[in-house]
Amino acid sequence: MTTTAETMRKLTYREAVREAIREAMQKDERVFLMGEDVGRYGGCFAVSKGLFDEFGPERIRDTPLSESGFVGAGIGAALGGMRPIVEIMTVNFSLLAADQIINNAAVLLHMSGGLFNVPIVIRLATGGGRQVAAQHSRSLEGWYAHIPGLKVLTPATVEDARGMLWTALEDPDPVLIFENSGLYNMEGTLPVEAGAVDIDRARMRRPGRDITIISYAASLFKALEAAEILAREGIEAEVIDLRTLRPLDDTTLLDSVARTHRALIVDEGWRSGSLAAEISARIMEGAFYELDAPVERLCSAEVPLPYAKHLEDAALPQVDKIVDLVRTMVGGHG
Amino acid sequence: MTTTAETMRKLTYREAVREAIREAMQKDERVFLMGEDVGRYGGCFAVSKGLFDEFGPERIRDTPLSESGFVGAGIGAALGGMRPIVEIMTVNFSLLAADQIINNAAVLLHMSGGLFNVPIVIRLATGGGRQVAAQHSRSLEGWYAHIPGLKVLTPATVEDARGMLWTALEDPDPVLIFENSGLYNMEGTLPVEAGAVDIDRARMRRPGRDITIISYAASLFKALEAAEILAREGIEAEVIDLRTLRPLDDTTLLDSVARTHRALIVDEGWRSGSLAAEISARIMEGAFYELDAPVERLCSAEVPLPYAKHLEDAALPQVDKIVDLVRTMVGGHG
Amino acid sequence: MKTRKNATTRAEPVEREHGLHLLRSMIRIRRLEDKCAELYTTTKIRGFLHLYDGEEAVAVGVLEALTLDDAIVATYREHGHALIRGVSAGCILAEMYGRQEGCSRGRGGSMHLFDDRTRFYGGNAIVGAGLPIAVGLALADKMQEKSRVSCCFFGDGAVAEGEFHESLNLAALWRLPVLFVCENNLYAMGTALRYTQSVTDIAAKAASYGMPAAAVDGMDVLAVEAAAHLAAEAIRAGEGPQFLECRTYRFRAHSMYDAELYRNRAEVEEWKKRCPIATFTERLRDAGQVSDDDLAQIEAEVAREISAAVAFAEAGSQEPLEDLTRFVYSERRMP
Amino acid sequence: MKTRKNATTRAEPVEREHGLHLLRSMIRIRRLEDKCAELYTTTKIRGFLHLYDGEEAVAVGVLEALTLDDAIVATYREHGHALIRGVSAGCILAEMYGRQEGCSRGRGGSMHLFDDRTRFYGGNAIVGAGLPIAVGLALADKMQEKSRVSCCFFGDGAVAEGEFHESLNLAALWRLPVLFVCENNLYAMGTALRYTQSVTDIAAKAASYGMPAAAVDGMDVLAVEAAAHLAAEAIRAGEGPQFLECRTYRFRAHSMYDAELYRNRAEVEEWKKRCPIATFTERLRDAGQVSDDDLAQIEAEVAREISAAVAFAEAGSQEPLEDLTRFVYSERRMP
Ligand SMILES: Cc1ncc(C[n+]2csc(CCOP(=O)(O)OP(=O)(O)O)c2C)c(N)n1
Ligand SMILES: Cc1ncc(C[n+]2csc(CCOP(=O)(O)OP(=O)(O)O)c2C)c(N)n1
Ligand SMILES: [Mg+2]
Ligand SMILES: [Mg+2]
Repeated sequence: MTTTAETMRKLTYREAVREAIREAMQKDERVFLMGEDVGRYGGCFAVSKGLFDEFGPERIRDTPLSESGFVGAGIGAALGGMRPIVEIMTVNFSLLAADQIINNAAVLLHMSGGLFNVPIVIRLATGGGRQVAAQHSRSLEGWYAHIPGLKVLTPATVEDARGMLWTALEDPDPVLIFENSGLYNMEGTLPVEAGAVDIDRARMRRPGRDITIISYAASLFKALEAAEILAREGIEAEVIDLRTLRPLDDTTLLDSVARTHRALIVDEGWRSGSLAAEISARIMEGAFYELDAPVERLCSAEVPLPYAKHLEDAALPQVDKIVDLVRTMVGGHG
Repeated sequence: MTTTAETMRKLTYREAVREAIREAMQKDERVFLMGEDVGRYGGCFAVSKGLFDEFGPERIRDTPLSESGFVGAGIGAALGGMRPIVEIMTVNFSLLAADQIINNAAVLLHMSGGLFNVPIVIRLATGGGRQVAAQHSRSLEGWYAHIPGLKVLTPATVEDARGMLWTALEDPDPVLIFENSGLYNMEGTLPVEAGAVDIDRARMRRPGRDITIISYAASLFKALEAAEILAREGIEAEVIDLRTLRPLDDTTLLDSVARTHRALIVDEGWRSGSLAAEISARIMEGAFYELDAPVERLCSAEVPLPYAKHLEDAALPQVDKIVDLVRTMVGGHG
Repeated sequence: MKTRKNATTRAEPVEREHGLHLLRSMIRIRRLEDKCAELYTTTKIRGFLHLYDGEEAVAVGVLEALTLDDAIVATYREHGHALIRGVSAGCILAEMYGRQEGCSRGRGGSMHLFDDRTRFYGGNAIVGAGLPIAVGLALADKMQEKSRVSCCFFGDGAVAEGEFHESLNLAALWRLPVLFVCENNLYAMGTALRYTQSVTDIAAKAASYGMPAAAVDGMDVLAVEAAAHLAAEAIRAGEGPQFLECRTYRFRAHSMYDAELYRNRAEVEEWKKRCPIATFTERLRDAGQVSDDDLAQIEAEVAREISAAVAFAEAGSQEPLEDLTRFVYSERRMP
Repeated sequence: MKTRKNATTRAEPVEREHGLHLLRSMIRIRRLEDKCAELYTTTKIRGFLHLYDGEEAVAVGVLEALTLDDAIVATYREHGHALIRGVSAGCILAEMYGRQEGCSRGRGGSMHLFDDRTRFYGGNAIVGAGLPIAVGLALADKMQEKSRVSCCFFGDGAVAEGEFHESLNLAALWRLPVLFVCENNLYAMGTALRYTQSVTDIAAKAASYGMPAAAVDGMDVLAVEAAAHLAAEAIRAGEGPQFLECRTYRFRAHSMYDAELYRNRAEVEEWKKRCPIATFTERLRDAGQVSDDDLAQIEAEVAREISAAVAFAEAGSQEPLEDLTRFVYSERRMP
């Protein structure tokens, strides 16, 4: 994309999501936003601030604390011809709606033999690192990516935060968008005319030749920072942003590994049974003979995330750990 | 275990679970069973048949359809000094209790700094293959194994069906026992004096030298059957029963792969983000240089399981597919 | 909070044609279910099978009050609802045979009948999970200013689920056009209502959400129909959600696996005396509105319908294996 | 279904010592919360912080009716409950500092205070998730024939959750010794009760489960105490669960992130006139039971308690990193 300075503008990740919602609602009467405190409060993370005044209580719909009820209502509304955006404040509360997401939204199309698709978009804040302790700090996007029938998007950039919501709303099937809460304040630039983005491909965010670092969302920026540090030592890491966790774009990953012959996955989820494991397995299956060293994973420690900052920091993937791991991997063998 | 004929006896997997419940309740007043239709109906899969008459409505406690409520009540009862066995009819309905299992049971001990442990045992029927369609056919044991704070057991044999429940009841922390519904009618033999079993180790169910097949629960028997067929062709597959999905016993797996240099994982769960992926990743990390070929996975097709038998059969791992895959893997390279 | 209790129509007359229509509808369900039971024993039908014998008046009475524009959400005990809604017996049986000619391509089986033409949103086998969907369908109608009813059937067992509570509150809070129909057959599988509810008056429970609720004799098709008409009219008049508790009984076991240890024969026999088909036949006969000939004709017609349906199912074909992964996701973008 | 409405004790006298005790308790909470707010702005405390200002009469009144043998399940707005229960202000603040001397080793923070000695089962940050736990604690007591109460605090927002419904039904169905205490402060975060409940009378809702329910003035510590005493006695007498709706108001924002767009200053000011501490002080003063000296002494004592607590927290240490993975699972088998 070649764009001149005057066609670009700055905004935060939060603003990007808000704009996407606003524009979708302006363009398409069927779109509405529903969730806890999305309206009068302005949204738990202030994403929807101002929209209530603009669109009113019907289309910016405050719900009671009834996660299963209103997610199910979103599924029903989608079946009934609307294009609901359902906000679940954080992924942790989605466990109360797991029945509706997995037992209904994910299966209706297949089980009905193609009769009933469910065009619902569910937005969820995710991630740790804000000292809000175990019950508020999970990263379950990779876990949801296990479920056939769902699509799972994890926008890392301002462009994706804005564009993926559009694309999701055009999708005929249930889409979960995980917004890492650590990114809401992040600023980025965007073409004035930015629109929908593809959700089918992972994207290389930094080219390199020595190792592929695969990541997404908040961890992506840690990977990029690590890559900068490593570059000063002469290690060129290629950094891939997965963007979409389900369906996974194998091709981009495998192509990269075929060039670099080494891979590290950085994932804020817990290690066992993680998305990182899936990627490792796919590289095993699709690029085994390209590998100069075993694929490694850097995930969160397998603990409920603690409140105390030093413990939380120690539990999450961090730049220095990425750097150390890459050094060993590149230096160690091959 | 060397046992003479007269100290052995035959019983089904269902009877083994029932016996374990009965004996635990006889021995320990704190133990009780709670769930939908466990009492007067005799249990959805007839596991608890007869126990209501023996122990009465307090200790064989029929619950309303309130999965979150009674699982949470089980957690509370465990905190209050009891040893509840909570039956969730099938894993599919556990999605309604995911909040209690994941937001409460799994985190209370760690988050309270070690003050409050939750000795609850949750039993769930799992698995596909009985033509009961998408909403009743999931295999989510591997998915739950992602969650720190939980232990996940998947007894395949009659001995484990009986012994693991005992061990679980002695465990101070939340244990999920997944009983594959296809196994309830399976007969096996057991020493008369059988007791608790360890839940820390995977077990080799068949020795072999050419490849390691790693599996658990119902798929284990498919793997063993495949191994027999392969043996006739001169391919000796070692078959490992994982038994416990969390925490995973790496040692047994890696030792085996170090001998056979090839591994196939057979898992009834969906492929992406599966437990099979985790095992592949662990072999990558722990035995990469031992491998003569990439580790492969045979999982369920990534679809909500359909009712029609031919489609369901096609979606699930089957003996012939295992055989074919092993043939290619052993013949192909190395 | 008004509670319309025990709406009854015993005294009201019924037109002959309408009476015969209702009777025929109930008999069609009964005979279809009987055939299903038979086909299950010969393993033509597999998986779980939940039959509706004894409860026919509920589906027939309620659906009579609705138009094809309205939406239906049902449970795993939904053959009757699908049939009366207009899904052919052939497509229903073909579904249970696992044939691609089935209304869900053979993927859903007995518990998951779907039909888009009649807005039949399934066949849901998770107890309580259909209620929020009905709420959402009604929300869509309200937002689109469509004067349609979303009707949700569910059992007495579902009342204990949190989703019941969340759904009734949402519907009442937002005054949505939902018709909640509780098929109270006194048992959730093997657990009697008194073991699942601290207060067993379900209509009263519904009324506590500020929603008009009526309890009707679910063995009386006219009573059900009348109550459903009132409720549907109120909904179309913009009065918000309405609740109907239909007190009924299932004559057969919960499913084909059920040994019925939890209830005794005498109780079942007592209820069978109130068989909605037998009692309604008597009533029509007493009123001189149905003759033995009429009955014989209905039975013959229905028998033909069922055997044609069996033939259709038998002649059905298997969905090709290559199609297994179709419809996990949609095949095209939406408008 | 009896509903004891607006139990009031305005007329009843209170003993001087007891009055001072209640007042001191409320002031202890208020001053602790004020300190928390201050420490948050200086970033000594991080994460989410939910303060209890305005609602003190609820925790104080209810806990007064309970013994140390009873069990408590609270929410993320639980500093006051922990403090009155007997967790030291030092351990509470150390917890919010993330120190290992904190009551949860610094792992839980503000929302997750725990204490085994006083059977304080947390600090739960999932709205509604504490209710089933309280039901289970009560079930354990009932099965073990222990005459104890399990008391669960939750907000008006929790009433909409399915877990509320399931828990009330289970407790009533099994006649369990649970005391449900709804802290109705009229808002769930920024959403007023009228936008979350079709029927806003929460005590009436509870009564629909067949559970005795009372609504009391939650700004009146004596009213709360009296109602809680009655309820606890009924529970200990084996009468099953009891429900208490305490009508109160939070003076501060929902959490430190809240811009309070959803309510106006005037409403807050109106409620502040009913401040449980100020009104109770007035009342004691009117009755000649408290002097300015008494008040000054209480404030001085409390100030000492709080500054000692801050000092304790400041002096606290970090849990070693090697301990991060401790207590994911227990370190020993159980008896
Ligand atoms: C959430 C959930 N829990 C448990 C089950 C297992 N189950 C299937 S039907 C049933 C009883 C339901 O009773 P009711 O709602 O009264 O409907 P009925 O079968 O009597 O028509 C149970 C427990 C289920 N399908 N879904
Ligand atoms: C299941 C769940 N959903 C959403 C949230 C986010 N949240 C935290 S507090 C709160 C409001 C709760 O209100 P209420 O129950 O009235 O308690 P109060 O804060 O007023 O004391 C919300 C929505 C949560 N913690 N848990
Ligand atoms: Mg029933
Ligand atoms: Mg509140």
